[in-house]
Amino acid sequence: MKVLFFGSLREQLGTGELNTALPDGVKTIGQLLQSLQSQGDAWKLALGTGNVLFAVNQDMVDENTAINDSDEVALFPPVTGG
Amino acid sequence: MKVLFFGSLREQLGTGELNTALPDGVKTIGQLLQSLQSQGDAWKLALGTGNVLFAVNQDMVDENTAINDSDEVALFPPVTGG
Amino acid sequence: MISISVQEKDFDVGEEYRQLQSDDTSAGANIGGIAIFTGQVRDLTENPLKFMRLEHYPGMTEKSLQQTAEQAEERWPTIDIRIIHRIGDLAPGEQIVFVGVSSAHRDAAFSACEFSMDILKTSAPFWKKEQHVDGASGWVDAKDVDQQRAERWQDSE
Amino acid sequence: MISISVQEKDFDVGEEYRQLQSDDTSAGANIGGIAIFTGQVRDLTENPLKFMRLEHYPGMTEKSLQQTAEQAEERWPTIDIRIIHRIGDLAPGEQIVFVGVSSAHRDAAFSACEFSMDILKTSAPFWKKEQHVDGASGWVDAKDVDQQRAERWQDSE
Repeated sequence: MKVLFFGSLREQLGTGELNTALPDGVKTIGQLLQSLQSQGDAWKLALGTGNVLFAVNQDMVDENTAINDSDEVALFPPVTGG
Repeated sequence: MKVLFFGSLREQLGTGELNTALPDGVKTIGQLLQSLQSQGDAWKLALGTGNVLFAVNQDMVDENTAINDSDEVALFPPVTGG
Repeated sequence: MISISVQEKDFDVGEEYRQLQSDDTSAGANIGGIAIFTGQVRDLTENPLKFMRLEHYPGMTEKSLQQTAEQAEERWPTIDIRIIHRIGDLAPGEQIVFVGVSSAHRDAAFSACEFSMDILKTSAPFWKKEQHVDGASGWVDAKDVDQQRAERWQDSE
Repeated sequence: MISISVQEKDFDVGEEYRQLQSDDTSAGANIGGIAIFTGQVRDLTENPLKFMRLEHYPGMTEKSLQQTAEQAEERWPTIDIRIIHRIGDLAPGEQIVFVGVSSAHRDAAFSACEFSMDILKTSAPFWKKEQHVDGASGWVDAKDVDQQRAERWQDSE
């Protein structure tokens, strides 16, 4: 699946896009956020703030939203447009 | 004193401006409104609607506002600008 | 800065907007938002409208609009407030009124703009008379809803 | 009619206003009011700002703005809603965002315009990064007050 990162998250992680298989046992986007944090300290630091927003297929969703391998998933900090 | 009329009042009365001495016993603009109604049926009809606004020296005021001979006084219907 | 104009001639929203933007001597790049409202002559009557005649009380009109803008300036941190109100005969679709507010803050710009329009509608001495194509004419009645909209600013910020 | 644009290039408020005014094929002289808001880059930091970098999530941005305009259209009787949001590097004083709404009614124009701005601020995927003259830079934090302003539309019309 494709996981996109934006804003400060993109910068902290040093990447705007991750192509990965949906990890075993991960059924929701909140679980994906947890799983990604095990990839290393930088990931834990960037994603463990409790201040990450989720989008699935370009709609903002909450952490309990189910995801599957064909979804476009994005993680980003609170938005600051306008 | 100068009494100005605007909008439908001006049209109903057939005049936009009345130059008159302040009638005896008239101390407030509400009393002036009453007094003017005694000038004839057209005046009673136009001014007796209970729907007349008051301005003294170009400020909107209530009926209890005191007036004197040197004031610029205006009577008009509710405004409809904008 | 407050700018008030009561005029027969039309106004150009693009130009008025540039004026609001360009008050840089005092505001520099401190303008965060600009809110604008314009009102137009509608033709909603069954009897087609030829034009709307706007009558006013010269002198008091400018004074009233100035006071409204000053009240807005006291309540919200605005930079510039510009109010233009036209008088005379205005055809359907023509612009009647412009209110523009610049501020460091979006909420102040919106509130001061909407407040100015609501207060203007119930306190500035203008009167509209509809002139129809068939020759009929009639004064426009004040609306209760305008009075209610003006009054809601009395008890809330 | 809804028009959404996410673009690097600047916009002309006068031209956008004309577009709102000229949707006469459907609206005729039914437009009673037009409300417009624009946002600009402010330079309020002690450390002078060189420019603001606007990053976004292509695709989702347009979808989000479209949904916001559709929500406004459902809640208020609007005629046209136009939203423009710029991306890229914007210097202090430059325009960032335009929201314009035409309606038969002044309250609908104001509310739909302010609603669209408030919802956009908390749901459209844009992120601002300040780039200072001295080379320093930093992401702009989201503001609680923006969240509160968006939430107030949930329980009131």
